[in-house]
Amino acid sequence: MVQLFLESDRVAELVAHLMKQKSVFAPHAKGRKSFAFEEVKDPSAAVLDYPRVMHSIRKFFFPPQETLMTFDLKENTCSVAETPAADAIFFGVHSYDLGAVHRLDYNFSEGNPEKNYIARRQGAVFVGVSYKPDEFHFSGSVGIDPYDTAGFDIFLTKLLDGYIVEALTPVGEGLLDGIELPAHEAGKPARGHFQQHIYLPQAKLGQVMDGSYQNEVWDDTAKKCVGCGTCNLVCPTCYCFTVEDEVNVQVTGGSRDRRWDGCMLRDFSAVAGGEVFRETLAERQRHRVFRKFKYISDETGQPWCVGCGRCTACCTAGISIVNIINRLVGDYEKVAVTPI
Amino acid sequence: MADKPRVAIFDFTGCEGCELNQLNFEDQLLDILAHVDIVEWREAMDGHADEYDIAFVEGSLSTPDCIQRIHEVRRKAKVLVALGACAVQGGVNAVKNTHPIDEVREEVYGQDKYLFPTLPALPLSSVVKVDYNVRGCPMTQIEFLKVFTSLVMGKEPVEPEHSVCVECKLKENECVFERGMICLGPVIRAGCDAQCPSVGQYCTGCRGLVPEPNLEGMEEILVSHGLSVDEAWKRLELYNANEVEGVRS
Amino acid sequence: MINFEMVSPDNAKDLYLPVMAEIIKVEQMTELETLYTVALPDGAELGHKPGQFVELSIFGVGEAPFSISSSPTMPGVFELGVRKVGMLTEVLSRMQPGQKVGIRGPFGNGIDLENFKGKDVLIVAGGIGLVPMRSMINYVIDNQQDFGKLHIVYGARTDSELLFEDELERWTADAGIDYRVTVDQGSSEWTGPTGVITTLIPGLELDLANTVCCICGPPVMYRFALMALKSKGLPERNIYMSLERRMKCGVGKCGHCQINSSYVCHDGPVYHYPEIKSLQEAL
Amino acid sequence: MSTNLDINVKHLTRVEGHGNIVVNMKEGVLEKAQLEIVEAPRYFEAMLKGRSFHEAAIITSRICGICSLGHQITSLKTTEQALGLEVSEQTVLLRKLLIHGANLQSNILHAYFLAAPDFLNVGSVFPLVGTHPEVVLRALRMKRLANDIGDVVSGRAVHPITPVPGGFTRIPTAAELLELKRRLVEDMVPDFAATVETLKTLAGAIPAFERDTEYISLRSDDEYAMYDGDICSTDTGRVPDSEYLRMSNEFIVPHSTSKHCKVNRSSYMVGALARWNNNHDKLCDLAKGAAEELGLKPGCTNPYMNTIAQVVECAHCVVDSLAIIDKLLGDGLKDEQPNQEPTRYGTGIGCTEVPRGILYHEYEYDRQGRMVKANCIIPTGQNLENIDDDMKKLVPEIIDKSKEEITLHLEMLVRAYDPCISCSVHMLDVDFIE
Ligand SMILES: Cc1cc2nc3c(=O)[nH]c(=O)nc-3n(C[C@H](O)[C@H](O)[C@H](O)COP(=O)(O)OP(=O)(O)OC[C@H]3O[C@@H](n4cnc5c(N)ncnc54)[C@H](O)[C@@H]3O)c2cc1C
Ligand code: SF4
Ligand code: SF4
Ligand code: SF4
Repeated sequence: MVQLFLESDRVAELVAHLMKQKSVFAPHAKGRKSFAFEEVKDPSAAVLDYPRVMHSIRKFFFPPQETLMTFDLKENTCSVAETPAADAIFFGVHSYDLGAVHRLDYNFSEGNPEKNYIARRQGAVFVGVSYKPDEFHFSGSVGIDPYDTAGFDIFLTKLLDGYIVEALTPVGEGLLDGIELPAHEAGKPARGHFQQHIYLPQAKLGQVMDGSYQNEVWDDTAKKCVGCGTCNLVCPTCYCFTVEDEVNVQVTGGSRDRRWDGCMLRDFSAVAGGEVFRETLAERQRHRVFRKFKYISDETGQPWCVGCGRCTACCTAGISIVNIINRLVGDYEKVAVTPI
Repeated sequence: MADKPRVAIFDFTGCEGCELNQLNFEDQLLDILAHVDIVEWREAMDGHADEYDIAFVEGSLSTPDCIQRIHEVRRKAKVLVALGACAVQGGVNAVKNTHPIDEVREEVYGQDKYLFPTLPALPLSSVVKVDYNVRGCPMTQIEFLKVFTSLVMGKEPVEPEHSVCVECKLKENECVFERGMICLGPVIRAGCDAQCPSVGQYCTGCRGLVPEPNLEGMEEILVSHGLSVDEAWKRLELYNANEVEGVRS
Repeated sequence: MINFEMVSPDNAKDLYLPVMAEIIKVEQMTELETLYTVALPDGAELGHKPGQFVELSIFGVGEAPFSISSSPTMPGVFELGVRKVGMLTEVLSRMQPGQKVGIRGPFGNGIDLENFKGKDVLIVAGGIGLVPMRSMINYVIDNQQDFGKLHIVYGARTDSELLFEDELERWTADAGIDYRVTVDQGSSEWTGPTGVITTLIPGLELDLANTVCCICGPPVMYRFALMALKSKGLPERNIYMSLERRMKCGVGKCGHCQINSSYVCHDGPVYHYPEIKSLQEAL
Repeated sequence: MSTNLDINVKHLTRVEGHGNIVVNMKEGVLEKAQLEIVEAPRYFEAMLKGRSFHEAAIITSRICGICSLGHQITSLKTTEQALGLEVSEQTVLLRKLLIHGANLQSNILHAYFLAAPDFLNVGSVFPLVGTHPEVVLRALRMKRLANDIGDVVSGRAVHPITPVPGGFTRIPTAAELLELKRRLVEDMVPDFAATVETLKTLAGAIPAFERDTEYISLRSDDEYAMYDGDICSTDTGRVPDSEYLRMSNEFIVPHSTSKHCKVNRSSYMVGALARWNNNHDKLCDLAKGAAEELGLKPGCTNPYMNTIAQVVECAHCVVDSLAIIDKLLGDGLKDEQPNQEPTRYGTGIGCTEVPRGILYHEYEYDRQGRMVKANCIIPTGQNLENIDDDMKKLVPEIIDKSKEEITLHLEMLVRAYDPCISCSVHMLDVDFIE
């Protein structure tokens, strides 16, 4: 693989070069200390050095709120809403977030392939960037390295004074046509260390989960958890949704919309008549963790958690998914580990 | 409701901000008027009506006169909608319920305190059957329109049961906890589109608690972000004194 | 990386767009339950199996899953039996013949008829659980040659809540059907047995090895019906059950209907008991 | 000529809050002419006790939905003074912009929705939708824009969100301010001119009634005082705001759940007319021109003209809003965090002109930043005694008219004050006999 070198102060130039070819989306500073993926208007506003974006790029393929169809109440007819292809460059994506996109690809493509997602997903080009793990990342424990280039068209590996640029696909190579970058001779530097780990190899997690259905950790967690649903909403591999009809004020028509939903919410499993099939926060917390580490994983052989650390970083109650898993690991291995 | 439903609007103890928010439907007012006949609304018009299909009622109940009037409204209305935090939960008015009532009266009237009768500030539902709620302080306009269109269509309006955090996350707001503030959003009912966190202010809880809230867990969160235990419960009480009182140990 | 190939957009489907079907007939069965006869446009057949369901939508109100109550042997139209419990069903209860509703489906696995063929069939239905089971019952009746004896055990809360009264009478009269009914609380006119549905099970005369059973009813019923059937000696592998969960899409995407790892809309709603025995959230 | 008169308007309509007009004349002797305030008392001072300074403005803004912004800004000023929190010039400018927005919206609401139906002889604004659609649409457009100032700058026009002690939780963007500016210039200015034209045709409907009284408002050397200034009386001139208690002098009357006020005479008036009488020299030319067209003169003693003074003031709000926006954009918007580190814990006084007149708050905080004591004096409360005095003078003057006409004159009089009754009953609960 040819390795090129991009000086730090030429990043905006590269972004501008890419913008000539397709629209570019990249992380931007948002709020006081957060980052969000947005369309680049000013190349110098794109940020490459960030811990994590609030929402992963899933929001472009599976938007937080989306119209499925519009309807006319007078005629009693409906028509399906447009779902345009993304057809854009996603610049500065971390490896775990692309890993999450692949998982969503699976969810929306297996079984009944869903047009909304698959149509939006077309034409997406991914430019990755390596990152320095912070106090929440643990993707190393689920098999995703910060330098993992799998699935990227171009990957940027951070050096002290710039980036190693690798074009990994013909599309990636094409995008770099016309920008002069010197070759990078030395190899890649060692990646930063993770501060968070699951204390067992990924391959063994299945066994741990098998014995974890009845475990005190669920009740312990439920004492702290307030059921706000944040962990679901920020998770890049969560794909559950709810659907609701909106009617205009004239009461002549409206739209059927879907929005992200989450299994931590009480009404997620409530049915008419008041029955709630996962009544307690303990049951809901278990379901969430099992969805990340067991149910789909049994089917695919991969954890459905990508180790981004969002659910932990965003949990106001300070509940850590790594600590939950490590409690389960500890009980499985019969050793004491950190409290949740 | 075959013809245009007749609508009446009433106010009890409150600031009338909810009613004002109805007058603030500049863009939709004409559409709203096309679907209903407003037959009584003291703040905006003269006249009284003996019967109406839908009564929107703002304010909490806090005097014997209020109790009498709300029974009358209920009798005349087919559907009764509580409008805003005061009517739904008691609202800010209910903060006075957390102090011994004698103390409240003394604070205001001094030695004349026994001259004046007063009741705790109560939600409408503690006295009459309330069919639907439009929550918020002031009532949330988007939710009002939802309830309104539902009633016009003859379908039951549904109340959201999830937390404000859900809407806050859908909008990709930076959580105000990240700014070193506190927030009640995790245990407060959604429906306002996370109005306050969306503009950098913490959610003060105006839409009421989610069903089955874990308030001990919420206390722990607030305390871990720097509030004293007492202050934590006080913040939770601001709009929800009537509900929180029972839980606070 | 996850090892699979994403479907091309040409092969992906508009999963959520309903077709507009006409309500042909509306029959009030009880105070809360109504039976709707529905026809797809241009005389199209729904093409369902007993145990499957459709998603019915009313624009501006929403969408909800309903089991198909008619047998596939009924041509041209299908029937839905709906209990008025909430927003959508309330609006539906006011609809008249000639009005149109959106239909998606049929969805779900339906009853695995191959495993029932040549066997005696036992249907245990509680309350509104008779609505989906009726599809199977009528299917068995219409294809008598393929099945053995038909046992129906039906329970309702009161006699005024009994559904499909005409048919109940026909089943009672039909010597080929072993039909038993009980109500939790009978009115003064009720002459049949009273008591919960499980009280009927011990008295059944079953060819245990050759009887396949399907259960459908309110959530509390399953555990007790199972216990009764097991103590009767019915092998677990002969038991099927139809389950119900909240659903928002019906096509295995929205996540609401999950029971542990299983999607009711996709892997169910009819489950082979040995397969869900280990799913703690199922029963 | 009738010598007996008995008027009892229960729950007066088209005002904010609950009040009754009671007039009683027996054999030519006026026994009673008063506005009875029957709004339920709310005990705000007691509610504030023990509350964090973060919550003071949130709670006080719920005294009244109509003047929520006024209460909020006054509360913030009071808290900031008590805790020694400095605010930036940008914060002050944004607050002034908000006050203009709130004043605009309140004055437009009053003139078009509450007062205009009287001039046009209808019971509410709703029939006007059919008869005067262009007027109603214009009113809605003006109100929308006024509210949008609140939405953009404070997150929400009713019970604003972003103004907090020490500043704002969110600063509007330049694009948002530019859009407001565009709409003010393109929509509001012509709509205002049309409003003046409409009002001119209705001027005949304004009753001719004069009663000289004391007028009290804020006054500042630098500008038409709204955000701050000295307390100024037409009788005795200017004093600093620390003398607010002497300049309001609350007292209790048995027919009102709200306290009444007086200073140098038996009563005084606050609000747009008082501001006009004290500060007309500080108004912009557009406002001065409107006043001339509408016949509003300095030293006006006709309380019915309060509505006209409100409309005239609207012009000033529009013009000054434009100047503030230009200044903010010229200086460049800064993403400031609110300054919430107290430098002292003590007492603070805040006074602001809100649509209905001068509003006073006074707080005392303990060392945890919790409220020890609070006092709020509300404009409508200050006007109540003046309304009663007006009625006492008015009734004998119009006693020849029919009872219906007298009642209408009295209702119009009370509405002219644009009373905000729920505000005024923050304190008292008095039993009264109807
Ligand atoms: C596979 C299946 C088959 C069903 N068959 C029938 C039937 O034949 N006859 C019948 O009367 N009912 C049936 N139901 C239940 C029926 O779907 C609910 O009664 C219906 O959704 C209630 O909708 P609502 O809007 O009136 O109630 P609301 O309480 O207003 O419901 C609000 C929302 O909750 C969801 N919801 C509520 N209850 C259920 C539920 N039990 N299952 C799934 N989603 C729910 C719906 O999405 C609905 O939009 C079936 C459910 C499932 C899952
Ligand atoms: S479960 Fe948590 S750590 Fe794992 S992918 Fe989801 S948000 Fe990230
Ligand atoms: S700001 Fe408040 S509502 Fe929003 S996510 Fe944070 S805690 Fe939840
Ligand atoms: S964010 Fe909280 S306080 Fe603000 S409007 Fe919503 S519920 Fe009310």
